[in-house]
Amino acid sequence: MFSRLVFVGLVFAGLALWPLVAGAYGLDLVIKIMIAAIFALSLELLVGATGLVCFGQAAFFGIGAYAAALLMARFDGAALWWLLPAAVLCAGLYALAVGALSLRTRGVYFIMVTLAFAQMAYYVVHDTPLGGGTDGIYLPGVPTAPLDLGKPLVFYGLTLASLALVFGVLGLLLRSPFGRALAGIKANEQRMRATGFSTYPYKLAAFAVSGAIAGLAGFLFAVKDGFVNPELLAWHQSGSVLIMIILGGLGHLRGALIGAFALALLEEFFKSEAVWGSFAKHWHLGLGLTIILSAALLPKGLVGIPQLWRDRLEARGE
Amino acid sequence: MSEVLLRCERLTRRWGGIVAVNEVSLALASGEVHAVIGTNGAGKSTLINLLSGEIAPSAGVVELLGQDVSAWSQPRRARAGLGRSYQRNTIYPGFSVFENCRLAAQARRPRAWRWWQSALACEQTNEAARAAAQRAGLTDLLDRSAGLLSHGQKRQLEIAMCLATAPRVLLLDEPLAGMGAEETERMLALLAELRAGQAMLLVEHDMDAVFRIADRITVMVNGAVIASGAPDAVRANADVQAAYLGGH
Amino acid sequence: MKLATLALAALALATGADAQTKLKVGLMLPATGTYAALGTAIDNGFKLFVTEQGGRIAGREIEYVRVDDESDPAKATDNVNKLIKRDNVDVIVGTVHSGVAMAMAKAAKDSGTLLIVPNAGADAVTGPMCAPNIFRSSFSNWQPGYAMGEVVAKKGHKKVVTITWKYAAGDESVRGFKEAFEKGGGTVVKELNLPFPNVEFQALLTEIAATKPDAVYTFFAGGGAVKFVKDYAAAGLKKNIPLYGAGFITDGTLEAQGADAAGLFTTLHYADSLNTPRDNAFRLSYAKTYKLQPDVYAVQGYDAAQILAIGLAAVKGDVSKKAEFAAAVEKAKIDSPRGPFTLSKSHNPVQDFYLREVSGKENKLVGVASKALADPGKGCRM
Amino acid sequence: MDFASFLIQCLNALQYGLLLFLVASGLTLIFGIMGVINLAHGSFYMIGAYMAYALAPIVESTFGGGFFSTLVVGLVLSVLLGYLLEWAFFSFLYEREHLQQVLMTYGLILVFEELRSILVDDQVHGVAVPPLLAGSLPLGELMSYPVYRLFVSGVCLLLAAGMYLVLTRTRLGMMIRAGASNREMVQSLGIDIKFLYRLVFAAGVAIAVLAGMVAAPVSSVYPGMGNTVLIVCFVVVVIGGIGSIRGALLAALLIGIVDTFGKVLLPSAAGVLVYVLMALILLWRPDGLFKVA
Repeated sequence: MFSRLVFVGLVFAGLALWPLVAGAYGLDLVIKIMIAAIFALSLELLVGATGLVCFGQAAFFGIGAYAAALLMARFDGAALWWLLPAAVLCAGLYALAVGALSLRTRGVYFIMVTLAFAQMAYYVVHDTPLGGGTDGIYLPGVPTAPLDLGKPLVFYGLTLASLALVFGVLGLLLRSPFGRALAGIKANEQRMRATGFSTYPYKLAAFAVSGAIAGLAGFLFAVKDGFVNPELLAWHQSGSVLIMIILGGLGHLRGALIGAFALALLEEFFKSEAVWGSFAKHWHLGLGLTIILSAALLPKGLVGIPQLWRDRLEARGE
Repeated sequence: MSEVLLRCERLTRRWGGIVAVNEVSLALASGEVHAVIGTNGAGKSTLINLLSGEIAPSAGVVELLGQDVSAWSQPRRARAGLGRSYQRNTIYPGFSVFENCRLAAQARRPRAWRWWQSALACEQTNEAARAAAQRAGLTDLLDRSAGLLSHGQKRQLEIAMCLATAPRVLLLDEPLAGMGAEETERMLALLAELRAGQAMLLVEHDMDAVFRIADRITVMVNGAVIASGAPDAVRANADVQAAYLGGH
Repeated sequence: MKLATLALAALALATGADAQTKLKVGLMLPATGTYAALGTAIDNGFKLFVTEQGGRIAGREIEYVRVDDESDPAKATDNVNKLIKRDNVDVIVGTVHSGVAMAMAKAAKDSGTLLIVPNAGADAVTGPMCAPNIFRSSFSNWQPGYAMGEVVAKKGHKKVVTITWKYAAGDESVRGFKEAFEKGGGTVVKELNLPFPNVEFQALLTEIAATKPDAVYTFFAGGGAVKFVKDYAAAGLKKNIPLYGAGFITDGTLEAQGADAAGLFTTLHYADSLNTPRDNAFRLSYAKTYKLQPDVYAVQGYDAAQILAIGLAAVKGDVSKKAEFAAAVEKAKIDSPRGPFTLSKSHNPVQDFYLREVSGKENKLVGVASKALADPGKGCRM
Repeated sequence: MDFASFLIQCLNALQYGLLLFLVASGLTLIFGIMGVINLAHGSFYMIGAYMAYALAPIVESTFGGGFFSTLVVGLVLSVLLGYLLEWAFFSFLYEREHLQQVLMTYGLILVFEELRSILVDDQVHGVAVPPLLAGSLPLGELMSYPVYRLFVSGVCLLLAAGMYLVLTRTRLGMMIRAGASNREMVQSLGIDIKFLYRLVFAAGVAIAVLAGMVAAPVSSVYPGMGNTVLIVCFVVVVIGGIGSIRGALLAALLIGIVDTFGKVLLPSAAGVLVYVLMALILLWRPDGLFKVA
């Protein structure tokens, strides 16, 4: 428990100090990873904590992003203090509607129904003029009041604060009676119902909160890029965030954090021409093999590595 | 006659053309252990599922504490005082014994909106959990991971989790299944202790145990009740001997 | 431990800066995925021109930095920022996918980095998003469509059905076609769409047969183009209803289409048998260097390098003089293998569009479909 | 729409549906029986298509016999591939959480796609229709219908019938179905469940590869072709009910109809219709059309 707190503390301290050493790109890279981490945390609440495998998380992310773009286009010079909550609310409401329907199904069927609803959202922005069609649309600017998000350091701060807030809130949430109930649902929903928990509202609430957090990540992403595109809602985005949390290790908030960092850094590593020369264009190969190896060797994801070492040491000791 | 806590009237469940439970009527009184016996496939587990609300009946009425609960969902019935255990272990193996009980106790005081507060902050819930574990004889094992318990202890934990919800009626689905002689004795002692103030429905295959502990026995064959009454009367019943005990 | 090593590697990448003597060219092209082959051709074309100049442009040695854009708009801003902020490139060349190019255009506009687009045809890049530091060496989606509209109208067809994927490139191409064709007196009687990248055309082919138009105009590319041409022929429509298309339907796909493409008319700013001294020299040089025949994408990459060379020569290798760079390029006549072209005010090529007919494995030149066709550059304020 | 074109569209829908079934049936086998969520299924389809393209000249020069001997060689190779993959990557994942398998198959997609790029290339290629099936039949006034498409439909129907018979009528099929519902029981009966699973996985891969090879002359081969079929395969399997061959066939035909008529009658919503259909069906029947016990 203590070592985990130290780990998380070190990560956030490192993130807070990063701008002191990083260049403009280093800042960008970590902002990107932090947004991915928020996105991954949103899914961790469903998959890792509640046992609901959602394969349509990109829709909530994309809706947060599109809400930012469309609201800013509609209301010139919109202020951050209502723009951000509005985007989060849009994503949360869509998640509430999707959850209300899809929670009627279970297991793989649930996976596919969430995919179906995400694809519906995807085709709405892809095929209708609402969101600018397939090429996407630009944000008219950057929110400047009350924080000037055009300044990289300010935006870095906002992203870090959002990540810390999401991490903290989820940490509390999972220890609370609500979070414990989610854990019970993951372990054995039938038993929970027999005990007297109406599980549906719990799952629905988790779903909506998760969607809202994904919307937050989407909002930050849209402001960072200044551009949104239907591909933000595509199924492979839902897939890649799922890969992130599995790689990091399910059932731990740290796992989502680690997974987001690991996937991004692995990509950077295998793409690096400095390391691989002209073979860098086949970077998918290295990434794919690494993923396969980690699935084979790390049953609990990257989070499980210390435990594996400990087990090995103990085995040697005996 | 003491107060009737759970009653069902002509309870029926059909699966397609098969009648799994056929017009079963029962009444469970406070302080009474009521055993339901019957061969495999007689509809005993389905009966428990109907009573607890896990599946909906095709026809019939269920009354809990004098209230018609036929249309209530399972969680609602559970909160109203109907506890049940399962034939297969349904504990949460990853949690500690205490957390298993605490989570069960939490069902009575959900307080789900207090998301910022630790689940351990509710002293009443913790107390209820500890009390339930104590009654089931698990006080020494509170911090043990439930998955590491012996089979008998797991069955005890099942009972403890039921108790933690402070039920008035207990529906126990084969609590003795797979137990050794010593574990059986301990469980029977536990059940005997629990009977005061509660009604207990017991589905069980261990005939010796049933006849030792039950106040009343109902025999089911092919979904229907063929006999019901005091153990001695049931033992003497010709139909029962023909249909069920005859095999022994 | 592994994580720490990686973090260090990233740190090194993130903070590393380099000497300014070499001219850094950032090639942001697809190296993986559906468009990987196009990325390679553009890359080859660009390097060919630089090699022909002895590896130097305006006296500066060229250093390449490559980023695989994966044709994924969701990663586009990060990828282009890698070039701008991490590698501090002097000029960016890319890319194929329109959505990615849109994100690149924004990043380039914001940072002022030179951007030369060697393929992506999104009208907006030289429309509302136009900027003094953004150039295109290829085309706008509108252009080949417009050229074909003129051709089909001249051929005397009155009723035409269009068919394309429901996405921006397809819509823009059809819009260009419709504009010219209806100006020429024809009518587009039906606009058929199917979701991108669905390739099950049978239902729509049946629709075409039921509508019985005089001709069909189409915009597809890559695997979809191959399948469409084959299905069109297999459904028996090819012998009854002539098919016209924007050139991409038969570019880089003829080997796969085989006989089913024979005789198709398409419009594009390049053809296989221009037989001009400039083009012959280019083709020979390309074939020698890469043991491959060049295609339109290679030409676009080659011309991207030419545009860079012209601008750099005018500012003597100093990329910070953006206005002078732009002025020089705007004035210049670019001596492209496709034939000389100039850039419009919005920095899109003003070029001849050729009518080509498929013969064997080649897009044979038939004639000029539209002379010095300029994109209207709608929405460009510069 | 007049009646003649309505009939032709019905034929189109049927044919597309059968093609979908061909691609999806291998998935429902692996998915339903082994419980493996195999994201790499599209890659196996892609491998099949590239085999039809790249293997043909090699087979032609060694064995002769053209398309059909390529088909046979490809099938043999794919069974080997499936068998090896199961042995090397999947056999020790069954006891783990399902999502670890997802991670594994995702890694495989990346690897296969990149190996394709290295071993073949990134270009689009056509595969010739075998001369024996190159003709076409007249259909309506202007249209004709290629014989090869009829051949593809025939292969689909044969495959559907074959899978159904093997699973319901043979001892092997019974063992497989028993293994799907209860691993321990089958094991306790002395049947080598490991071998059984390896067989099922190999068969699933072989069917996907076969689908790719048979579809190649119609669809041509191009980078990324596997990913585009992956999602629609999952849709078919899930609508039909996981593991149900009948269900997959029905679902594929249903999607064929919705897609075909959607494109014609509701072009602006054609992309989304399939997903609306899936959502509606699953909300109506949360376990798909045919639930497999």
